[in-house]
Amino acid sequence: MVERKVAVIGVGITRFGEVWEKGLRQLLAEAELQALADARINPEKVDMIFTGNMCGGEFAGQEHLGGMASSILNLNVASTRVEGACASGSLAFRQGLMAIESGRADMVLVNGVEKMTDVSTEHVTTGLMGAGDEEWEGFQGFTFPGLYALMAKAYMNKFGLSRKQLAAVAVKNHFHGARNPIAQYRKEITLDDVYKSMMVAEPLTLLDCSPITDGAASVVLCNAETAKQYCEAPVYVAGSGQASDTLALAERSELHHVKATRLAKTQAFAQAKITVKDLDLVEVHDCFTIAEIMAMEDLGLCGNGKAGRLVEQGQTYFDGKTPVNTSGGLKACGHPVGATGVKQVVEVVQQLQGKAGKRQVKGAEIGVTHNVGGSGATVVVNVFKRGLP
Amino acid sequence: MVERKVAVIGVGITRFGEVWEKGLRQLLAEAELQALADARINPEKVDMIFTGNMCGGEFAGQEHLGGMASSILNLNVASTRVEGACASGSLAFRQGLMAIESGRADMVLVNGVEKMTDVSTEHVTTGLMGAGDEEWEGFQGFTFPGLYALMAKAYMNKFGLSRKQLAAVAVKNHFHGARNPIAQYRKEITLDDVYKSMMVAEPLTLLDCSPITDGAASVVLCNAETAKQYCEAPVYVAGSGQASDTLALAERSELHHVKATRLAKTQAFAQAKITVKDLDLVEVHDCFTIAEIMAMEDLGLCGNGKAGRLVEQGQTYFDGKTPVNTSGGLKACGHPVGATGVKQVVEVVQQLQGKAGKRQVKGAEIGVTHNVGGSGATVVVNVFKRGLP
Amino acid sequence: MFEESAVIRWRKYTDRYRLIGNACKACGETYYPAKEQCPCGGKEFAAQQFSGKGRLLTFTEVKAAPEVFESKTPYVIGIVKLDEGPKVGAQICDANAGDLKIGQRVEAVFRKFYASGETGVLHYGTKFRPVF
Amino acid sequence: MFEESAVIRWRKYTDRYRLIGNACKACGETYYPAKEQCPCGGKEFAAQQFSGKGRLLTFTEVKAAPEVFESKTPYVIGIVKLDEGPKVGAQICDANAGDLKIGQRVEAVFRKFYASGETGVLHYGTKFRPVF
Ligand SMILES: [Zn+2]
Ligand SMILES: [Zn+2]
Repeated sequence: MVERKVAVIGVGITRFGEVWEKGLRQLLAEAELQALADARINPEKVDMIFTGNMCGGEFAGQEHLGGMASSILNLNVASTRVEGACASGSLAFRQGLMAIESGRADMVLVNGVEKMTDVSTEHVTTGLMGAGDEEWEGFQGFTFPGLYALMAKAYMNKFGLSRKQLAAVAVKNHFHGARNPIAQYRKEITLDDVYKSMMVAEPLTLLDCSPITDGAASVVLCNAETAKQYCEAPVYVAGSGQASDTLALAERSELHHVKATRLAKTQAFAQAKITVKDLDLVEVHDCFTIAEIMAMEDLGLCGNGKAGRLVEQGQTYFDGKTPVNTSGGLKACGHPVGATGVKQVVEVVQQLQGKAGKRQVKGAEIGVTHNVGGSGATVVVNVFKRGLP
Repeated sequence: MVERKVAVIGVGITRFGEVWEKGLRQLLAEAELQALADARINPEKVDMIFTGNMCGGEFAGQEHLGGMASSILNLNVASTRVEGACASGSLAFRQGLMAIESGRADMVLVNGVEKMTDVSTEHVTTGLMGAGDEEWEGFQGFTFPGLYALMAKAYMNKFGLSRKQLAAVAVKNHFHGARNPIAQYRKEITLDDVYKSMMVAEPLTLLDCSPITDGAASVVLCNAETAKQYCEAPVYVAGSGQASDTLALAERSELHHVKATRLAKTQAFAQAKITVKDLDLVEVHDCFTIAEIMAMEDLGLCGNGKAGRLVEQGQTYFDGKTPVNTSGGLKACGHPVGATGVKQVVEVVQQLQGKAGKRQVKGAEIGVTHNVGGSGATVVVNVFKRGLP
Repeated sequence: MFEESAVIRWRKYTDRYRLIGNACKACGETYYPAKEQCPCGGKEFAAQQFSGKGRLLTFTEVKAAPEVFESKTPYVIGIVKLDEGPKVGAQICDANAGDLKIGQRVEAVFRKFYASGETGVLHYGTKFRPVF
Repeated sequence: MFEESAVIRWRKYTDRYRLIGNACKACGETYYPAKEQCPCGGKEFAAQQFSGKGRLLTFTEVKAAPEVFESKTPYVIGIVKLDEGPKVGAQICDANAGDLKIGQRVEAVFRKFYASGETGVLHYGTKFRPVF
């Protein structure tokens, strides 16, 4: 049983996109300093730092980001890099949470960062395959669009899913991205744009896929007892769950759903004492459009095979019944892999604080983040509440 | 303040060396299954897994080891990879500790693993430079032997240190390695062997350097309240500390000592309520002979500039006044970078349980591990006790 | 994709080229790739040769590939359920994506994968082809 | 060593090739490389040009190097304390290790580092040479 409660008291985020003028360190510094400024604390208040990053070694020759994250702030505190592919940011968040719950820290800085545009697209594809099973997927020439296309085909074979329903996910997320000042793509698109974009791995076209992105995000976590000293509207961590599965998609029991999402969700919702009906918004891991469809069902937002219709009906827009990915998601906001999980927290916190501008979900009280590593080998689900849980 | 206590109830370790017949997964599986067997528990008892690894991506195309570590055991529990260069194993250990202290887990499996001999020596040198500052060290052609040679020269300039004193560290560690069945080098060497071995970076010769090694180690951590149910002689975690510093050596305040060691030690010793006089043995991070000299002083085993004499007098042998690196250290036992921190815990636990065979420190009650990432940007110090702390 | 060295290929030879996995001595369940610990609790295994016959569960055509496979695009990948039970991911060869159907029969064949950039060494492995 | 792309070199041009760091507007402390946050709490900085003159704090000769520097071995590396305050790591050129002494004066020079394996592009940067 966890006894200590944790709150988010500050957030920071860089512009997402091709940020040519900044390297890994500069992105990280920008997000860190913004988050501390938002929390109105000096660096010296920070007891520990956790940083999520996947490919620093592969894309920048830089592992060991712990030392980088602390020295930007002239600190000598415990500073640790955590990796779980595209779920790295959420894993860093979980470690921050446990550090406070353990009693070892009262104030923790959590970062996510990825610098992807310094290397070629093929180099990125190669590096990201480190998230799958090298021996049984990478060696076979599998790619991540390929893996999600395999899941999409299995899903379609089982439940049916129209091209329009899949494309509607992308259209909705670009609509949200157009209303998020830090998003990589701030331009609405049409169903036709998705249909006509280049085929990547059937049925997924380029506009079904999240892009290659530079970016960083940070949040300041605080022992909930003292949160009000720093922040008028702290957002509380009501529940957190994490689960895993085999690296290789082929070894899993089902190909058309992500079991680890179901397990992580169950943990997080139980801790938060909520059901899916209590949710006002969710940020889900839409690395590909099909991933958002599966996530909606695995989180219980609708029954199996029903997500496509919900999206098609427009219910997942920010002003719909079940807002999904108001940030624009990985699809339109961009997907700097190590930063994505922390960006999801930033979005939910801003929504619960009423600071989400043109994409604000009215009166949002409870929000959820859902972050997936690889094709489903790691999943983290967190529940956030405006009031003390 | 930390309230829950943690104990080690099982350990597992592979042979260290050139383990051609096993890949990353097979090494990890061997250590994991051994540790569970030693703790006499089934995999289903494990609530969470943490795995330390530095270069899975660089040396095996495999990041995201969380999913690998759990699926070996057919588990879907939270499973996370942690990285902090050569301190990765100790960082995984720290996360395991905090997971139990937080109340989120009662039983945690901690792994460290590195597979290094599948790639060329130059490739290893390149990959390991990810532990330093890419921009200000890697790009300049710095290497890790080079960085430690710079520290050695700075140390010698300040305090004086004879070639014999430095070489005596290697001779002593090989003496211990010859008595450790899993060590990479189980052969004693002479001072002359060190003097005559190839110069790598003056004053460090090949026998001043730790080798390239494959290996994995695992430990099972348990809520101390229930430890006795599983293990007759649990070893308790009495204290733990972690500190960081700049990635680049040049940016630190001192070149001849490691500040982060001093900070991490202070935290760990304070939590354990011990002083240096209470220690029966220490496993320190001797990636190079000079590192052991600096570690002894930074941990307070002797005054500044005095470690060389202590070593030369033979006081750091397993039967001396201040046993250091009874496992053979990184030098002779080998240094699979992500596994080293966990191996240190395995050695201390075996010593405190009286299972260290021909290198047993008589009546050992309190032992310390000291693990360094890079040239000192991350340091973890842990204190272990035979009785409940 | 990560380029494998000679020692890696040597180590993986049996599993990868000869379709040998293992079977739990306690419960009889078969695994490919081989497992170290069976969910039933069993830790003892016997080597298990797979026939290479199976059914295609899902497939797609990859148009944008990692560095070493770039010259081979497009190519088809899929997941095959072997008749003995395990599922395995592999390239599907000797067919266009348009000719394939989910559920159809396939069989394993030994094929060239790619030539290593630096050394020109050829990498081989198992692919599956349709049985019409 | 990790091989840098053109965009990385472009981004690092000012710091690396022209010895420009920064100085805290609040306390005046100078930094190389540039800092984003001063220990004094200051967050505003002005660009600071360093003279490139300094003293050698420590040095060694590297005999075994990462891939891209392999053909250059042996070479000397060291840490230099710039006259303006900051310490910086760099190669020491135009001298053998045997001729160098800790504490001696050095100055910055602009030099070729290595040619990139794939593209042949030349990488440049700052080294230091002894002033006797
Ligand atoms: Zn079985
Ligand atoms: Zn200042």
